[in-house]
Amino acid sequence: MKVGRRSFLSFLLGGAAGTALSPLPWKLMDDSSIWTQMWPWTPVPKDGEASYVNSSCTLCPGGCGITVRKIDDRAVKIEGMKGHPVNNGGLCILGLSGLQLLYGPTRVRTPLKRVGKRGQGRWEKISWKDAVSEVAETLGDLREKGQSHTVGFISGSDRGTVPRLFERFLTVYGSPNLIRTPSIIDSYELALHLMQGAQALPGFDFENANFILSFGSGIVDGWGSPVRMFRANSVWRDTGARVIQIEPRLSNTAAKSDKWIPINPGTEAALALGIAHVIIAESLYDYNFIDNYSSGFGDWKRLVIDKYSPDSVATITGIDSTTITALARSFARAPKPLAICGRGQGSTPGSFNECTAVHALNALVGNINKKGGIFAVAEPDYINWPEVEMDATAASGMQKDRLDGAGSKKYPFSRYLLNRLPQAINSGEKYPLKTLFVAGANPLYTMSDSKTVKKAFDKVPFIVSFSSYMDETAQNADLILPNHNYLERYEDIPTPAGMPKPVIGLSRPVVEPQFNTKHTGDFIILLAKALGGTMGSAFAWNGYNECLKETLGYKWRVMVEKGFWSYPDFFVQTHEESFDTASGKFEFAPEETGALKPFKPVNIEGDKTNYPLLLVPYDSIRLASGVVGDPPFVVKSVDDTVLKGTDVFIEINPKTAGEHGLREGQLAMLSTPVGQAKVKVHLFDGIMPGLVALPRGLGHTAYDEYLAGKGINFNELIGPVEDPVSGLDAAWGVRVKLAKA
Amino acid sequence: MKHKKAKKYGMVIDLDKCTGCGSCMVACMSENNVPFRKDESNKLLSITWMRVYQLTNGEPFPDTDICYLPRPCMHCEGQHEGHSPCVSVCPAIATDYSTETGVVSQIYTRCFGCRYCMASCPYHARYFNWWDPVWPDGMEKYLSPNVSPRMRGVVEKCSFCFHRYQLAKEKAFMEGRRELQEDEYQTACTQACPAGAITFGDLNNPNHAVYRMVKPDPKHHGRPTHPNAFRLLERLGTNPKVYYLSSREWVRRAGDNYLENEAELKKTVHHG
Amino acid sequence: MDSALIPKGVKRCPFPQFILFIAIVGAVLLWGVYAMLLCWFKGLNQTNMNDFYGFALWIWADLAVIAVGGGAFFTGLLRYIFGKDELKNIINYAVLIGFICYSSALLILAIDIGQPLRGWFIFWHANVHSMLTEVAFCLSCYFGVLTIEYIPLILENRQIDKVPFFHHLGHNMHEIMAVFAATGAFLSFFHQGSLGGVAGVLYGRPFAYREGLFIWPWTFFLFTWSAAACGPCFTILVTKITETVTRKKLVKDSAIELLAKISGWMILTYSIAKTADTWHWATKTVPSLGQTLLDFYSNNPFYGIWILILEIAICGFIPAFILITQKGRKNPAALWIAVFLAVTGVCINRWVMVLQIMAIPVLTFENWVLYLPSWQEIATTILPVAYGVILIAISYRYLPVFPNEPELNPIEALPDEEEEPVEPSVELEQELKPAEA
Amino acid sequence: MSALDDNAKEIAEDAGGGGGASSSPEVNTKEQDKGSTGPVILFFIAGLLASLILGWIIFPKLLYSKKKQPIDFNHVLHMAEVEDGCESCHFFREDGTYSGVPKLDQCIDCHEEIQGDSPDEIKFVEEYISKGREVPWLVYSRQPDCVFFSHVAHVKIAKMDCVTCHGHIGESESLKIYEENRITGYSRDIWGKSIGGFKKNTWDRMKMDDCAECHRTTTANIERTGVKTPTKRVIDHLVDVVSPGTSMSEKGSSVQTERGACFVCHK
Repeated sequence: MKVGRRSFLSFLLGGAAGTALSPLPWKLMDDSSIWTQMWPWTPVPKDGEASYVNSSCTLCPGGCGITVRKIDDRAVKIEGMKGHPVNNGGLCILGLSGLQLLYGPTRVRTPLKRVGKRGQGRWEKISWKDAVSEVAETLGDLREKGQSHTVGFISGSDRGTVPRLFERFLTVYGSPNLIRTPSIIDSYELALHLMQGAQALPGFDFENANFILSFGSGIVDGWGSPVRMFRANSVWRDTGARVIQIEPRLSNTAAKSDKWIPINPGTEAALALGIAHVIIAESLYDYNFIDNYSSGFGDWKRLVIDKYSPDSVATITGIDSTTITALARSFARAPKPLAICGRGQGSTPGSFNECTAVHALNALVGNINKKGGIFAVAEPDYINWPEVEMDATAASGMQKDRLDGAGSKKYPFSRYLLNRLPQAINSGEKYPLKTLFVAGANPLYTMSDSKTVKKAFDKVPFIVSFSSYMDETAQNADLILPNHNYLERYEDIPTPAGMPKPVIGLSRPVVEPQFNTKHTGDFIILLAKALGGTMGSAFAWNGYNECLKETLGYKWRVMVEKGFWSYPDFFVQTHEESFDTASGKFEFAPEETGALKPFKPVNIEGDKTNYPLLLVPYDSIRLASGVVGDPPFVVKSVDDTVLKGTDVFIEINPKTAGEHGLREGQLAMLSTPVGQAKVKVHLFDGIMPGLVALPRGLGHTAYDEYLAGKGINFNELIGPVEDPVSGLDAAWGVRVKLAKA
Repeated sequence: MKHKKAKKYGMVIDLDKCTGCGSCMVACMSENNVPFRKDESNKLLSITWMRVYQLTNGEPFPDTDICYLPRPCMHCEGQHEGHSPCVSVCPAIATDYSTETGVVSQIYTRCFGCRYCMASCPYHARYFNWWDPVWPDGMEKYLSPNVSPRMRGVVEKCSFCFHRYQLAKEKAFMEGRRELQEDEYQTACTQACPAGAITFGDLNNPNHAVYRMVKPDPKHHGRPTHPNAFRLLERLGTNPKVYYLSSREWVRRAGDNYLENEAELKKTVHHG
Repeated sequence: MDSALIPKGVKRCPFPQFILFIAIVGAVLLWGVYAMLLCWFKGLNQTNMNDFYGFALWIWADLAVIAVGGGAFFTGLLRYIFGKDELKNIINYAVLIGFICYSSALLILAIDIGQPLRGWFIFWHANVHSMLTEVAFCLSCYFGVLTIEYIPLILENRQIDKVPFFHHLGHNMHEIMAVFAATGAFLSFFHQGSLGGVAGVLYGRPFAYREGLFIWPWTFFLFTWSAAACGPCFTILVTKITETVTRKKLVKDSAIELLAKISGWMILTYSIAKTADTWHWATKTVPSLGQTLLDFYSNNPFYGIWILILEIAICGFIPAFILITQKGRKNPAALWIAVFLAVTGVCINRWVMVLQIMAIPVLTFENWVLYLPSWQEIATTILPVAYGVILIAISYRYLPVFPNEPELNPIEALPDEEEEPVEPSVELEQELKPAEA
Repeated sequence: MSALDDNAKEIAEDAGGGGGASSSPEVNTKEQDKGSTGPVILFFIAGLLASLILGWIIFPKLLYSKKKQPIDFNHVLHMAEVEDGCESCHFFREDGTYSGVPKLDQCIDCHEEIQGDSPDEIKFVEEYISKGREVPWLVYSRQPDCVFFSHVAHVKIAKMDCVTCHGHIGESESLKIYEENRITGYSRDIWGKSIGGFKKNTWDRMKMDDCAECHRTTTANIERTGVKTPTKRVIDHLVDVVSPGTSMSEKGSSVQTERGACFVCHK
């Protein structure tokens, strides 16, 4: 039978009818939509049992307590630990995104040995066994050659068991060159040492102070222990405490303060002395303290009265004298005034007499070691290891001068001068650095004048990095021995920066090590054992955890339970016993500090004619500028007036921009005596005319695609300026030329 | 009987305490499996349920002032209960208003991506998944099972961490309780804020902090009566459940549109 | 070769020329299809839309084609309900254009949504409160109606019509066309309106928000009205273009003029209503929200106040006055200008009611955001145009779209296809296919 | 209209050629048409049947792939061993979350050594217990990621029994074949055994509509009968506690649906 058109059509018709009456089309429609709700390439988080682990955050010196939420063996959320003395539940943006570091692509997953040229990024995986023997061999050779002192160690900290293991190792090995990365703490330590004879850290009783005079300290921009500072700031809102912020730029701190006083950058010391002048002139100071517990006041008073009248200070600082006078009065009359210094996050030590001048203000109003004031907090000595026995090599090695010149005749009081290391290596006048260990630090990014630093590092034949992440320094190392991530390891966290009471936090494994990493403490112990002799015997522990447990003793159990150890019995010293100076009193002008020489502003690099503008850095809590870089979430939170694509914005006053014919969003070329950079222009009324501000924390060349290659590293544009007294880096900015690009 | 028990969860953000640190943004992202991309600097394409805006008073140096303003979803109640700008427009009931909690929900698997709700929201609190969410290899390990990751082509927004409410309820049920204590259900941003600037709780409960802080006026759809309190775009009549506190006049004024030399806020417009 | 399919008594260009034309337009169509597939498989990141511009070019295109497609329902209404018989000469074409517009609208919507495979949720999980739901339902229903209205025309193809079944089907459908016209008019009133409502109900967006009547915002009525007013103008415009391209007179002036006159009055009344609405909005609504008219038209030249003047004065009142005066209607040039302006006007209105709403910041601390469509968006928007041109070309070639054509363009020599034997046999089917497809 | 008709007639006539001239080929055509009416209907039926068979019988076979569980499990055997029924193994955690399918450490106490000599038992101990590998069970009731289902609300508060949703799996001596939907990747039990979606028992389907149905009908019954059976009472209870107003007896908490708000069961 011939299949006609109609037959065919009716077959189709029937088919259509039947299909409509069958589940096929409807089920397919439903399933296809369910498929779109469950696309195979969209991850489905596995459910399981929820649990919480208490630990401590070590991403910055803040020492916050954290509570990590886990589902089975996955860490899914980091939260602030409730009831922790530092942060009590709150947590900063970096701490909150810690899991992106733990599980992130920047982790170094196994020990790596460089193949090909440095920084080329070509590595071969090696076993931990080989890693240990490789390092042991190199160190062994140097030792035999009697060059043990040519081994250097850059550490992010010198407190707590792990840094103390480094120190112990260098001692028995025979090198004086343990160098701590610098910060405002260095200046404060020195000030406390010279003015109060204390070996201690500064502790600030912010919560009880009610008038805070901040010389550019980024109270809510990451200064000190960030979360604690945020909380303090909120306490002040409730108690009605007043905050005065003195800096040339309207930072978040300035915006939060009760009064923002713009000042010519770098003249803070003069202002401090000007305030002192008024206080003394109007005798608003604390007679009891000055008369009974201070020495050298007379000389200092004379200097202040002669040289720092409000009018003369006004010309230096650009703040009119009435403001200065008013400021001095309200400071002195406040029940619990407190003056602090350390620009931004306090990542550079700054000028030493600035620090002493500010500290002297606290002394004037007598709030040293008392409620609402500043304390000298001695590190709790819970680390009592048997004395090391040093063999001849070690002894002679330790006799050598430090490469960075700390403790030398020129800078007898400074302990570490990392800023002087590159110059020392490059000039090679002392002795070469043959091997360099880097732990908890990223000097190739954080040290100023990156080019020179790089040059110095290239001179060092053997560089070992203990970094958990592929940071700039690791990238340029010869050997990377990845430490466990901070959520995978035990470690004691010594008293957080600026805490008025000692607290020891415990960082502990939240998850199993994700990769083939090793605790740096364990590595040092293995290394020492491999080298044998006095070194082996100095490290008798079977591993770091045993060492830590043994060291903490009875504290261990409590810390495992609570996550921290606080010293309830910590008592405030009375003024009689506070001061361990020659005079047994507070020294206003110890002659070492040069405090009696009239104020000389730090002369920063560049000349007015070629570099008409001033470039200053600014810190933001959303831009980690320290040892770790921003994880993706934090980069995401950065405003589009700071970073757009890969371009960073400079902040500049519309007036100044106008003079240079620059518009919002325009590309500009920034050149300093140290370097050049292409930037975008952001007009900001909150910055003093004549200034240009650039954020710290960008311009990484390492880490992942979410951070690398975005913006400019401020340190490429500025070089260190040696402080005449401390030898620390006193640079607060650099002269700069700005031109259309 | 449930209407007596009905909660109205809301938020009060103290702008005097807010430091713009961004903890709330990241706490939210990590709590709610929010994805991220290589370049997030184009904020028109960047998913931030909680976004911190920077406001300036526009004065020249040195009288310049800035203020930070965190903006979650306002969970608008509208002029009559649940008539929020977005809920009524969704053609597929992918977003909904619950009279039980006052939360505006978003059901990602129901949404088919017409983006009408985004057009309707004056706060730009709604975000579209223009891309497939992708996590670098291994990072998907930190994803929370309590919030379902979104797929490309749907709208998402702040949920007041509703999964936390669900979990709190389960715990209460396990203990044989029906009601939650105030602190049992807190959003991730509230919990994380280092400055303690965010307070979250039941606006129907006169004893709770959020109520006492702003004193909502029932006669005017919960308009705050506290002199320092304000809501964003009050006079649109969206009736948001997020309140702000600021001691600075210019900040309060930045919360809404005002005619030149217009003194204080007039009555909000009413409409059908 | 396809002469057997060409309606009796009309002359058509040679087949190769026709194919060439289709090929060229087809290329453009394929370009659009490629862009469409990109959007479907890679997602809407292919567009330049963003979280401010959730609605953009596509939604505008949707609103615009539906507005200009309004000619179909309104002409139908006049023809079948108000018995304006004169319009029978243009009704076919109006229906065809409407069909094209509405099918395009549905296609664009299918591209615009982020989850096309879930598109059916709008029907299955419909939210009756949403204007968009109303749009979706009425749109689909009216598209069905248009299809039914279009079918008889297809059936009139010489060869199809030879099949008695189809012949009678077509005949009977004509009988009841009035019913569909009525339904169409009813549905159109609602979806044109609810399209207006889409913007009008956005009380969070002061620019869109127009206080309303009963449950509906003003835009509801304004949209219906403007569609009814400007739709016919589009029909006329396309007719005129077709006549120019084919170098033939296809529709009696009487029909055109009648339609022109009616839309003239419609446009006039609409423009008055629109002015009133704008006035009320600018003087009552906006100030009550703490803003002034100029807040919505300042900051950037792109959305300057000129756009308002252009829309209402130049593209509203001017065409209205041309079309209501006999001299205007009768003058070809003036008519051209008038219909063109009218169509432009309604398109601008839709543009403003979609994109300007998105551009304007409501929060005081946000800024205006402008947007440029990506090539994918443009291609997918041109796609329907190409498709429309092709469908018109095919329909014009094989279907008696213009009843007047034979008498207006008498052919001297009888078409040669008389000779060839015509039999509804197998090989004829093959030839049928292109016409059906 | 008339014009069009004339047009049509004219064309029709033209088609009919010389009217009824029987000799012309067109007539044959007409006859052919008549002749083919029979086949036409047959073809229609053929198409109808073919597509019905395809849709109802072949399609499900293609849609689902059959999978065997990694090892078999005997519920009856275990039920005999434990005190408080299902919850002995499928227990609630302290935070009210539901543990679901047991993990190895729950089995390990008894299954440290091989119990009996069933091959599955041997496999279980050797492959999983001793190697510490969790058993990759295929979960019949696995729901999409967007679903939030609170077991505690249903079991502890509303005192519902497991059977209502999970059927009599607790009385099974071995595990049935797992049929996986090739498109969605879910078990067939979600949509239900019947491809047409028909259900006899409450546990035959586990789609959203089935939740809604239960949440609705239970109270609907009460309105009809006026009496509250214990089950109805507890389910009402559930309805009020979990999502007030989900019962139709009262306006629900959802502004849109007037039932339970969406977030009650979604995440």
